Amino acid sequence: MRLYEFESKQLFENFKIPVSKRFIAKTSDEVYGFVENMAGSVVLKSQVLTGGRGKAGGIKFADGANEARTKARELLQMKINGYAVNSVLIELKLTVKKEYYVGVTLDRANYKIVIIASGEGGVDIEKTAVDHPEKIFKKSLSIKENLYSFDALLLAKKIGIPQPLLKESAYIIINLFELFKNYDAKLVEINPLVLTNDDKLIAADSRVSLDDDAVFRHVDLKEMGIETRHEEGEMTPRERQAYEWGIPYLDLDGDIGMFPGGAGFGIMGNDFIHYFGGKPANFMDSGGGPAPERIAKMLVLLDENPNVKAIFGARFGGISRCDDFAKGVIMFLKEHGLSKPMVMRMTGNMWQEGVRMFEEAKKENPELFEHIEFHGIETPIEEIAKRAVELAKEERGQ
Amino acid sequence: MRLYEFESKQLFENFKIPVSKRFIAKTSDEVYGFVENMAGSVVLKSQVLTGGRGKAGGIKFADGANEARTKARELLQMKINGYAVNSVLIELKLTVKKEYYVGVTLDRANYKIVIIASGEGGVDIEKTAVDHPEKIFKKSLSIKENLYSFDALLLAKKIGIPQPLLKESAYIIINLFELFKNYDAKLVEINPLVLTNDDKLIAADSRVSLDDDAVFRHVDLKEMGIETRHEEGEMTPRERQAYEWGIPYLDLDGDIGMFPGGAGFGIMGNDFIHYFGGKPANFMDSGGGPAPERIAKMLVLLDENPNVKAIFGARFGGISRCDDFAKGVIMFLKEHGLSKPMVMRMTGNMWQEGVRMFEEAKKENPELFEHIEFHGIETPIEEIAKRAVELAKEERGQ
Amino acid sequence: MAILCDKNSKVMVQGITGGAGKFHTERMLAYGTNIVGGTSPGKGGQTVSGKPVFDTVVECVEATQADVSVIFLPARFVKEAAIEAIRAGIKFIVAIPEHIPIHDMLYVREEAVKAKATVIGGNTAGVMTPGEANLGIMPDIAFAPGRVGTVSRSGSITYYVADTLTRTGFGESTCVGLGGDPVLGSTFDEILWKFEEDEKTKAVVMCGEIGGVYEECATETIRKMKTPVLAMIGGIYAPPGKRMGHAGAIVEGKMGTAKEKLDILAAAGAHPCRTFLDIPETLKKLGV
Amino acid sequence: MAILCDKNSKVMVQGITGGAGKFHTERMLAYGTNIVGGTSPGKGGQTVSGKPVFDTVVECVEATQADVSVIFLPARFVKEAAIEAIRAGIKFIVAIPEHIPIHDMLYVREEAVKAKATVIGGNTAGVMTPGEANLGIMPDIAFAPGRVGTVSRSGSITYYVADTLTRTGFGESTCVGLGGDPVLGSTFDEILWKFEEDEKTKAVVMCGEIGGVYEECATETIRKMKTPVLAMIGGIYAPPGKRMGHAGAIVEGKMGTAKEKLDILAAAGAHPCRTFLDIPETLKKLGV
Repeated sequence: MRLYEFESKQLFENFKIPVSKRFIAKTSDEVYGFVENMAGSVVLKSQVLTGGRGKAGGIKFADGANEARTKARELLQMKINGYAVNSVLIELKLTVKKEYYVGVTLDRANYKIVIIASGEGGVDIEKTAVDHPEKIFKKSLSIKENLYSFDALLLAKKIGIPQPLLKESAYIIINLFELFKNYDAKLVEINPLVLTNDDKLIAADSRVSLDDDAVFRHVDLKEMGIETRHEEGEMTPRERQAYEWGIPYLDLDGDIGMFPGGAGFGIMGNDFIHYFGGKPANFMDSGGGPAPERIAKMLVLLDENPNVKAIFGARFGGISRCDDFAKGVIMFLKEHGLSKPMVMRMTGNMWQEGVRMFEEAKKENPELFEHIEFHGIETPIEEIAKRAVELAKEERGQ
Repeated sequence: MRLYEFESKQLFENFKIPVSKRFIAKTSDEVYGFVENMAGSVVLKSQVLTGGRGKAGGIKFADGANEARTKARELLQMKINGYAVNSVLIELKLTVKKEYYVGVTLDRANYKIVIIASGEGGVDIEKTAVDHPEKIFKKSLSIKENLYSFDALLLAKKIGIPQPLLKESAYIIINLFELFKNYDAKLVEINPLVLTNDDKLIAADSRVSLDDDAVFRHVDLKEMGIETRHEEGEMTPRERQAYEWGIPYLDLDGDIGMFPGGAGFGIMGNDFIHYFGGKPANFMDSGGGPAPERIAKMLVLLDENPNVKAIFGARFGGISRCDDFAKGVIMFLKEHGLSKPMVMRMTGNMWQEGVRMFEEAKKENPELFEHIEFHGIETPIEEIAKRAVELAKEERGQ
Repeated sequence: MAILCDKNSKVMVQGITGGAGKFHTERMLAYGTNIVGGTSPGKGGQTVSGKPVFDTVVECVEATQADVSVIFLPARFVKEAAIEAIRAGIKFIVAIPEHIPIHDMLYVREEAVKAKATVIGGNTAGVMTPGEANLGIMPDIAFAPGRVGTVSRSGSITYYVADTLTRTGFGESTCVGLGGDPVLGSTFDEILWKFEEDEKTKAVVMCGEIGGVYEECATETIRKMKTPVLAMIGGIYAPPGKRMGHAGAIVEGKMGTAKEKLDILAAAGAHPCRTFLDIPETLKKLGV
Repeated sequence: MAILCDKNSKVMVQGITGGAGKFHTERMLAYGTNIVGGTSPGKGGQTVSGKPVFDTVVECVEATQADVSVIFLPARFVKEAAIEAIRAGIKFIVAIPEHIPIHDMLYVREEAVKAKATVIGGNTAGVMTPGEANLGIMPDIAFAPGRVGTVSRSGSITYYVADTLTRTGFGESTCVGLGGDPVLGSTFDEILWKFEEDEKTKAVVMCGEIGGVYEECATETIRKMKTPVLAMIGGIYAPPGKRMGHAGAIVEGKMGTAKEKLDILAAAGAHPCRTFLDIPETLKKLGV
């Protein structure tokens, strides 16, 4: 999960990485209030969890409170990569003499932590890595190692930090590394690290991405108001609902409700639907070994989503058992009812038991099953996907 | 430096090592006040920075507030190994089913951290190590390693912790290890770790010795009121004065004031005086490269100590320079004056300069030097020590 | 012949007394897997499905000569559990749990490399050598002994691929669940090379997905292999920046798109497949 | 011949621009020590006593081929400084500062052992090979080239012993200050063995003191040595539990009493000396 700039700058401050004094505002009037008391030009930065903010016009400069209010209003009405701007960060405008890049990230291929530095800051580091690999300097460390000041200082020297600032910049790099280690980060970046005209180093922009699976160790984040979220963009209301129910779920822009078992086939099934000419309305995964209640809730999410025209169900019981799955589906059918056509396939662990349960329930309440086409291991999953695409097409009346 | 039991138990509590609820009292009336509100028998433990408290009668049990007051009064009048008892720790008396030992210490010979555990708690672990080495279990780790729970659990199992408490005891051991690492400790001990009749584990006594040279890293200790002190016993007023002046100094029980250069000869010179039939009044070291002011203060400490009959001076200039040394002595003679006979030897770095300064000062104010016998490299230091013993004897009028 | 495990593997289960541990121990035993015991700190001396439980791995190994361990524990305990197994001399470890913190896995990997041990997972369905050993949570129904090896980041994909191979008569030599987490105990290239060295394996189906770099890292190995490699990649139509179920399945910046992974693998000589049905057809064309 | 350093040693100084660093660089140069440069982060490009200053040890080694480093820095920076030197390939490091935290020295030792480097100190007066190299803060006046090696935990004791050896005509091969801290970069046995292997050294004077275990650890080496060893131990009359100047000079519990140390060393074949004057007499008796 990615942090907002204002959140990651708070972490920077906690780790003694120099940042500007700043304010966060949710309305243009708040912006006016802050800027009124600031001497000098200010920069207004839209807070969004996506890249390319600068190019998209999400950063504006202003002289004085009035201009700031006007520009903030513009920002707060913008969408960047489709994501609404809900807040604006206000800082004094820096006088830039030079920009550097410093980052710490995972080198997953080699199972290392790598510190990356470049004399070319403020630009896309991945682009620099491709176009000018000679301008990028790295230091790889095993997870058990510390970053020593002499190594940090050598990096600082290589990227051309002026000599009087070498020691200070080495500590900035070390502190960034400490932040990375302390918060189980996947990526922390200062881009750019600005050298101002009066020879101060300041982290002008910041990026922090944390390992979702380690957030439980960092209770202070919650105290800071930092909640689990996507790497890019905030959760939609339905995603938030699913998250609270413990269901990995994403809204997509199609009309086929995806009700698969397993994240892997959740991803692949999404492709299959596209291959066969359809578009999924969502991604979903049941999580490992779901209880019947969770299965039922998965169907609620789909059935109540007005975009969904037909449902593609697939269950290959592994750690998740077909009997629990069947129990969940039946629970949903009885308590909620299915209003959309569904085609599904079920096999895997305890499939016989699952089939038996479906048959019994159907004998009891055949009307609950009228929208369901049921298949077992004998039908390739591709056929099921094709049928779901057909059903959605029919439903759309095409 | 060693912490008092009540201080180390506070650290234990911070590291989630189970300790009893406790009160610390400086007067018997305070003890009365606490015990009045406690249900059950209590234990009163004298707080002293020395071992063998139990054998010396420094731990007493009491039923009710009146008995507690009486016994506390006794404790607060005691001396243990010569150290006054200034405060008493009050805890509920534990019902002991079994006692264990758990400690973490340095294995200096092998440059390791070693976790030690034994099923024989509440006794001298060094004695157990000699008498019953088979009852002691160890795990050595390099400074870069962590103690894993499975290793802690194996130790717990070996010393016979009951199975239902294995996991809990493993975490006690791990937390003790974390405390050791976090505070730059030399030794941390739970002795005994008590298994109570109702099957709870409690650290009944605690010992924490920290590395004096790393205390600067642990500012929270000062906030807890934990100041630098000896490994055994508190500082005397003169030692405290010297400490504040930055002078390593110890009070001893003889009458020869020791004014050496270098800790090594400070220690050895103390032996020499004994060999030649004298007794030093102190240990002193100038510390590396002392300024003249510090040299002068060293002499003040000796001259104002009524126990000192004669002064033994030795300076072999290394990082400490003879010219600075001479400057300091002359400063003392002029500003304070020497009231006791002193024999001294000076050589080493910048000795010519030192000698020249003494000669000039003496020419100017011969009266300041009347108590000083001065030697250079030509006289073996043993002769100087012998002379100091003689001077003290003369002074005592023997 | 098989890779990683067979009927002679002496398998222990870490977390054997937990709900999932118990359930799957029973299932693995029912399949014929040679389960010899398990661990649960503080519960040594009990039994699960007739197999002895120990407090620590060291004790279990001493008593049972276990040489493989399957971990069924909450994710936050996997780091210590895996390191415990490695230090106790276990050379093959299957880490079933999902959501293992990334930094934890870096520690595990470091220990594993040092000890020349193989760790599979986290977030894996396990490893299956049909007819011999089922380590993990894979459903028996999909599998049959045969000549194609599979390695996948996803459990469900493993099942669908095996299902397809079984239905079409190829069967599987060994099926390896690499795991869905972002940092894995083993990589595609390491498993591919084990298949290359396995006589019984005539082809390998490799199923990757968006996120991470492990597919990309396999290209050199694929180039060196004589055994043909078929490649599927999930997530061609995945949205960027959104974690798709698996912690590892997320396109971050320009890293880890499915399209690029498939292109790189094809360039290295792998045979790309879009759907499961492409697999038997490709195998037939290759004469496997 | 000498141990650890001689006139060919290429010596650098870490912390060369500081007060003590500058002063002693000047002194060491005046003695004839082959100082080639030094470091001070952020001050690269300056000179001290005509010798170049670098920001990092790596740069200094590259430019000067330094193979020995003497550290003059505040104690809290010694850990990183020593590790920096070790990683830059320096094989002999003299850590002058006192009050280096114990845990820091454990890290340094671990790096040194891994790299087969020798670290002396902390809290050492340095190492002196009379007439060839003076590394540290020892006063020239005490020393003269000769045939007795010395190794001591104390600077002042080193001077008194050398003074005695010089006055009585034996002179010194090399004088090693082991250091007064509780955990030291090198131990008595390691230095004793270097003397054993040095042709020029006909006897060794070893001066220990209360505290720690390094004297005790030397017994096996002393037993193996052909070169005679004379032993002095300071602190026979030291009070327990009180740190005597040196952080390492403290009797803790039953550990580290002088009496026991002297007894153990004598039992191993060392010749005990009470005062400095005993040294030349013992040497004469031994025919050195």
